[in-house]
Amino acid sequence: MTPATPAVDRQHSGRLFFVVWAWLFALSFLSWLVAYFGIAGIPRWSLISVFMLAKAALIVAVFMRLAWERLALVFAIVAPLLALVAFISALNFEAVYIHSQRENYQGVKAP
Amino acid sequence: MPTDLTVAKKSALRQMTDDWSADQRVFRGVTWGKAMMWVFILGDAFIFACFLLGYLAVRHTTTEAWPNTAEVFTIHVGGKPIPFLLIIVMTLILDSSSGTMALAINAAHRRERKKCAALLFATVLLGLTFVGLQAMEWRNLIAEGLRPAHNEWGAAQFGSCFFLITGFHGLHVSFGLLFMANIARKVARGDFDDGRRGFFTGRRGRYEAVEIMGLYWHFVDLVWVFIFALFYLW
Amino acid sequence: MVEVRAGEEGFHPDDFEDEEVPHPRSWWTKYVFSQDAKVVALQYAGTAIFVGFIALVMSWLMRIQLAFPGALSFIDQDHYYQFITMHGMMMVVYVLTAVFLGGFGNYLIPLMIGARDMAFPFINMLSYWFYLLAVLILLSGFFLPGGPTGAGWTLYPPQALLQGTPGSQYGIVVMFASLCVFIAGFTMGGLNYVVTVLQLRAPGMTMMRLPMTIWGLFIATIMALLAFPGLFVASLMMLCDRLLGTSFFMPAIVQNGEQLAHVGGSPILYQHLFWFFGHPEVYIVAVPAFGIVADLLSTHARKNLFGYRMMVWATIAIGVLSFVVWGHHMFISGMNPLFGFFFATSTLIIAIPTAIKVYNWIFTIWRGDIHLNVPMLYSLSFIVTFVVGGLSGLFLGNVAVDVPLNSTYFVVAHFHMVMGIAPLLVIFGAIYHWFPLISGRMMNEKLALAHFWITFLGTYAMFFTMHYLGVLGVPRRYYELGQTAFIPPSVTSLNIFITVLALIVGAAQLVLVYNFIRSWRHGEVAARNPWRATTLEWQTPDMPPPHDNWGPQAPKVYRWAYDYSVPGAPRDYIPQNQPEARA
Amino acid sequence: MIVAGVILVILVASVLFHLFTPWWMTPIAADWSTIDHTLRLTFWVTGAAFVAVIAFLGWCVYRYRHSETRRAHYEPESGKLETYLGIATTIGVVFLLAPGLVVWNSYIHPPADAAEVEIVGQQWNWFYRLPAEGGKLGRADARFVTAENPLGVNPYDPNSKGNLIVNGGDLHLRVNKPVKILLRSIDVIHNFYIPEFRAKMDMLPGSESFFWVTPTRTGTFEILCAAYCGTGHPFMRGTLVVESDADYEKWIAQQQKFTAMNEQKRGFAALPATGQEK
Repeated sequence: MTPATPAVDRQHSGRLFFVVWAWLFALSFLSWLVAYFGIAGIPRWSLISVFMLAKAALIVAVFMRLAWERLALVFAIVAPLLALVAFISALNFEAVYIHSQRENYQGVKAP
Repeated sequence: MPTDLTVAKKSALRQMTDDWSADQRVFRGVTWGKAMMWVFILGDAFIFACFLLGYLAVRHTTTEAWPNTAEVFTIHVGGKPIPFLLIIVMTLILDSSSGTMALAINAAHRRERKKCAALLFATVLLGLTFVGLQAMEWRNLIAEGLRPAHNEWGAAQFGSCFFLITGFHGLHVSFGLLFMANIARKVARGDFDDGRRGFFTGRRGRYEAVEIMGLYWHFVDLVWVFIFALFYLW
Repeated sequence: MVEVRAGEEGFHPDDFEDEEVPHPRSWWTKYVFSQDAKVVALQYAGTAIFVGFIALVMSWLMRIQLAFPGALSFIDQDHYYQFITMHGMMMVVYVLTAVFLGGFGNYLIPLMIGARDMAFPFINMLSYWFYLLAVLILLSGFFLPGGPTGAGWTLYPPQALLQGTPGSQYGIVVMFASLCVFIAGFTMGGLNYVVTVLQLRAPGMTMMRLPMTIWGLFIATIMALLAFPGLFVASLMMLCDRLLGTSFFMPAIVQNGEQLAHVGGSPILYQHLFWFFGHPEVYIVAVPAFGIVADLLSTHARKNLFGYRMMVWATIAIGVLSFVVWGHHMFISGMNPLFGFFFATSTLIIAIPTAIKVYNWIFTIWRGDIHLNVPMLYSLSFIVTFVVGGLSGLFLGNVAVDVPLNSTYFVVAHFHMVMGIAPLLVIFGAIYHWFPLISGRMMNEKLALAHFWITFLGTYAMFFTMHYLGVLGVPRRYYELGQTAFIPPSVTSLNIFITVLALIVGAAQLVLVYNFIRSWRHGEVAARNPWRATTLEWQTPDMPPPHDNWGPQAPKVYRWAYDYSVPGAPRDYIPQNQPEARA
Repeated sequence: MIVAGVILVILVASVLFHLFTPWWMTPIAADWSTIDHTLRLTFWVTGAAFVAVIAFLGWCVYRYRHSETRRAHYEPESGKLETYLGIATTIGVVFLLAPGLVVWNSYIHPPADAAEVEIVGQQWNWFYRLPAEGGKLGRADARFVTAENPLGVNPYDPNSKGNLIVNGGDLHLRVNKPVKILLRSIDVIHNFYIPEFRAKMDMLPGSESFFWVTPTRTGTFEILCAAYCGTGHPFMRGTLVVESDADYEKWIAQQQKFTAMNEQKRGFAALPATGQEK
């Protein structure tokens, strides 16, 4: 039988989670507003990316409690994601190239 | 052996190298189950990343116009078109389920059986609502003529990506709901207080299961953040 | 005693570190649905070796077709390409990955780090049953109408999905379905291996005291967990293209004068996803072999592993770098040509840590006391084949040199040498090395030597000479060379030479099987720790190890794994769990 | 003893086999001698490494074989030795890589005056398209392919007018004139491969790839497919004739023009309704 001796300092008041919850709502709503008002081009992408990353950071840091984990775990989780950076840039680079090849040499309409 | 007080004083980097060079465990204070779930999440994150990357690459490569998502995902309320109405509602619901889950974990830490079970059941309900709304969205779009292989609004890959990515995410949500309902039942029955053994694994039930389930559930919400931004709004 | 853990959140392992190993209650749970990693290991390895023999027979049939075109009338073009595809995919994924990680990983990880079992025995058991299911799905392709897929082991679209490719109706579907199940099953096992190495080590066992075998398995598992997603996603997208008519990878295509319904997809996206998995996969197979061979060399040369820290960091570097070199499989695929610079550079950089590993293996036996036991012979032969295969990799990794050699027999020779033969030789060496631990008996040495010499010399002669067919320019994946102006008739004699060797070497594997089965029952009873090794798996209370590995007293570790011939010590080895050098 | 001997035999046999092999590069017919040089350089460098490593291995096995009196030397690591070896390997790698990158740089940058020729693969045939005198190649797309327009040349592109289509014949190229070879496929992935040219590149459906080459000797060369393209892959052959300018002019005058092929105009109706172009 496990000893049920929860140390008091291992818990957080529920308040923090409500604050984060509110922030998630706000950020979702803000990114929706960007789409609602039809902001286009670079402002749209940058705003949406910022809201997206902020939301993701809040979930990972507070809800998934990574902020309270020791650095060894944080590092082990974040470092492999760097491989994705290589993959993202490579695929983007490639997609632009293939698209330009198609634009230059192919297509069913008159140029 | 350094006491934890001296550890706290060390620089974070020094602490990390100490952890990695310790014996027995690298992640001090992390249970096996939690470590496993984190590693699983890492792998699953790669899967979703590959999905989203594949989608972005296909969208970028095709010479056909990509449909205007604001028009495709519009719902008319009182004759007035509101883009992404269903999506934002779904997003808020999933966010809320994450919130109740976080509170449930907090309750589990305090061994508050009833509160924990209630919050878990609330999470299950919110999750079910999300899946229900997603089913509704699928039904609406299929009625409007969206198919995996073609659609009327532009590049055929739009429908393919939509069904594949939201479908795979929905599957994650659904599996999570099954497991979570089971854990909620166990919490409510008091399995984690009397250490009743699991049917398959033969191991003692523990409140830790709530936290591990929570990690998964938050991850599902996390993935939705990216799908929401990159697929719907991008 | 409950420590005060300032600033730490949530549950603490000390609160419930009373995990006991689940004990089997019946014959079924002891031998079939066993949660014991040692039994799971044997199930994994046995199944994989069975698959390996199927793949071996297919390679025979291909070689016979190449040397004596038309000699076996039932090998038509369809069958030939089906054999190619199944041989490649089976060997790479279902045999080598499964033997190393599922077989040796399950057996050795808990024992060598001083744990009682894997962290999650139930999930570990499921991993094997998923693997078996994947194998059965894969083999079902042989019995479906149209047979298994003949798309080449890389399964490139659009070829893989078009009619006219053998097995395009069902074979390709079961192939991708099987891969998805395999990946799901592997993930279950992989989570166990990673968490077990990270969190379940014995007291005193730091990461830097782990034997290289464990490092190899550990790094390979992490790589697999992060690389398989690429294949998983590619498989699902291909299944959609095949079953739902989507166009992820399918552009507008005309076949037999008919416009297919696809439009706008990108075949090269599949290649990126596939090789994002595929290149790390090479090292998933190679890195455990690197680790095992380091331990074998050190044990049988009675000398400490040379440059342990450098070996660990080289392994990590290889693991990291292998995620940024996948493009060297695609130099002439029509991808953005500027990638050539990046991927050639990253590929040749990875040669440096790899070369360091080779040097350290050799410096391990340098000034050693080399016992030419069978495992040592296999380790030496691994070095020879790996050096040849690794050096010929420098041709293919260097973008301009790759251009003439790509798609020729040079590639076939290279990858068979470096990730086929070299890891296989390590597997054989490891089987001879750990057989006494598993069975309590020794294998017959005469039979072992016969198996060794035939296998090593035969494969070396086959694949060394095959490189030169590639230099000549003979293209691979040709069902028959036919009348080709630049190919002299002497090529046919070389082909016959290679085929005859392949038949002999393949048949010689039966010697291993015979030796294994015979020795299991009738072999000479092995002494405790017959190789006088330092690592923990030999220090168990019984041999073979009992169900919970250690009996009542779990081991404590006092030193690294390579205290061989320590000056002043009475014996030429000091086990890791021995506190005093003079005991 | 025996083992060390066998390692020595393997070493010597491998080197001798390399020196006396009857299977070596075909006589080159293009100005990609730079590729051959890099290949040879790689053989020299890796060969030296091979000899050094295997010889040392064999010597170790011989010198330090087990005997009752021997006890291994205890030496966990030697930073100096490892550093030297690391540096030596790095130098070797740079020595290999640098020329490779230089050659690749020229490989992907065709000269401005290169003539263009498009090669189209279809299971299991080769088609060729050349611009008319002073003209350019028109766009093309698999969606235009009909019985009358097997290459899918875009009939709406003014540049398509006058494009020469070689359907079923041999390809002819001028000697000593650089040519940029554009590659396309209308079904699966193929690869345009002439061993004597050294150069090759995959042909992708739905995209366009390229390489360039200057044929340096006249004659007839066999074209092979080097990317698995189905069960007929080994039989996808074509013929390339490299000839003098005069012979080339004669050949080109006989080729059929795209407009002539499409007098019937039936092919144009086949434009599929696939939605809007961007």
